[in-house]
Amino acid sequence: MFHISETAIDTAALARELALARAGACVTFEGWVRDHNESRSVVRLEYQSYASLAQVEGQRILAEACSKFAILGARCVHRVGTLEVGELAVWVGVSAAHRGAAFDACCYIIDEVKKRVPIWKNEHYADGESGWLHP
Amino acid sequence: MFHISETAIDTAALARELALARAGACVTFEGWVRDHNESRSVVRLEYQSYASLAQVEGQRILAEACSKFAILGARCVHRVGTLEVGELAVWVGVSAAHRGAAFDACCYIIDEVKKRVPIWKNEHYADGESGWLHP
Amino acid sequence: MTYRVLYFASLRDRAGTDAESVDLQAIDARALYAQLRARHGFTMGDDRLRVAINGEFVGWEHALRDGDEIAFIPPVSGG
Amino acid sequence: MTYRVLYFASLRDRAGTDAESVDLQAIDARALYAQLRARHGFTMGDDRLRVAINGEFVGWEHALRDGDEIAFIPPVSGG
Repeated sequence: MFHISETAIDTAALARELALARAGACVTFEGWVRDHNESRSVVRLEYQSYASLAQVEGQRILAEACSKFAILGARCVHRVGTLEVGELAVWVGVSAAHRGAAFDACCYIIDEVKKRVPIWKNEHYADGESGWLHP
Repeated sequence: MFHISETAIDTAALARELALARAGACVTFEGWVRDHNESRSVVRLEYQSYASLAQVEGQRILAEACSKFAILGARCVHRVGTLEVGELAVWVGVSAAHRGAAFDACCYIIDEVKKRVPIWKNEHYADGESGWLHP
Repeated sequence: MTYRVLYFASLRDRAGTDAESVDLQAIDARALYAQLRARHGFTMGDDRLRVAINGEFVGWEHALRDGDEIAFIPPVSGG
Repeated sequence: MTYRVLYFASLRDRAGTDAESVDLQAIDARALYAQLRARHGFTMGDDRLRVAINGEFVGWEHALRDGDEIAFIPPVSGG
């Protein structure tokens, strides 16, 4: 299940959804708002999304991960709106019988989300400037 | 910081220790007690450790991870005693500016802990048998 | 033909709106973007964008129909 | 010489104790293990074990001193 969230991500609830008796491994990735980017001081971020398409594309990535790797469950939630330094921007969690598949799938999901899902980051810098990132 | 714990692992407290303003990524690994191993049905586990040496070797692995990868923090806690299916046996958490190093270090730590740290698992099976694993 | 066009991120800032209805003739998404680029002064070429029609990614040569909702997707930066 | 020997996992089960003090002559850890293996009937060869003396991993040829605490470490299975 992929979700776009306008409020703080409840990671404990997500982790509980992944807990299955068959699962021996759970790997999570958390993306936090960093206080810098390429040596510029960042004070906050604003994430914008094309929510309906992001939902479809995010769900597609999770389905790909489930078919490529021997995993039991996968979840991803991405925040939108204004986030302060230290806040959780994106959470990925994967459970599996064995850890190798869980690491590979978690890595795959965050890589693909960053490449493909229509979400954009506006960085607000300490000097008052800001800019949308279009890498 | 590496620790052997005789009580449930407080993952939220550990994650808070990794939260730094410079950190943009946090990867965690959780090892859960699985209900099976190589097709045998497992009802519970018992972990035994050589606690003083496990502490030294676990700490050494974390130090290695810090020198090999561009990470900001690393923690690992391993349970000992009797654990039921679904319980958390080991937790690894790594924070870094960028996610690649966090994934690599987290993977390195759990691989090395499983190879080197003097902790042993006694599996109790549904048929009443049990056995120490010495892979 | 009337199209609904959605703008995001730097395109939204440049257009000054998150969406607009436009009354134009364009055989495909590429032609539509060319006209809107001229109108709003977008600096980004279509080689840097993807296009979605009615909520699905499509190719630039996708034919447009009256009432289509079109989004030009700049390089994303989530995560 | 008196040594303190620690046992873990299947060695502990076989020895029937987690630790014992032994009064033996052994020039190194390898010789000590051979004697204790005979005494307790351990099935595991020293090629499958590591050895730690006074809380640090050492080689099998490490010389023993009176009062040393020696642990034979079977293959580990944490995680």
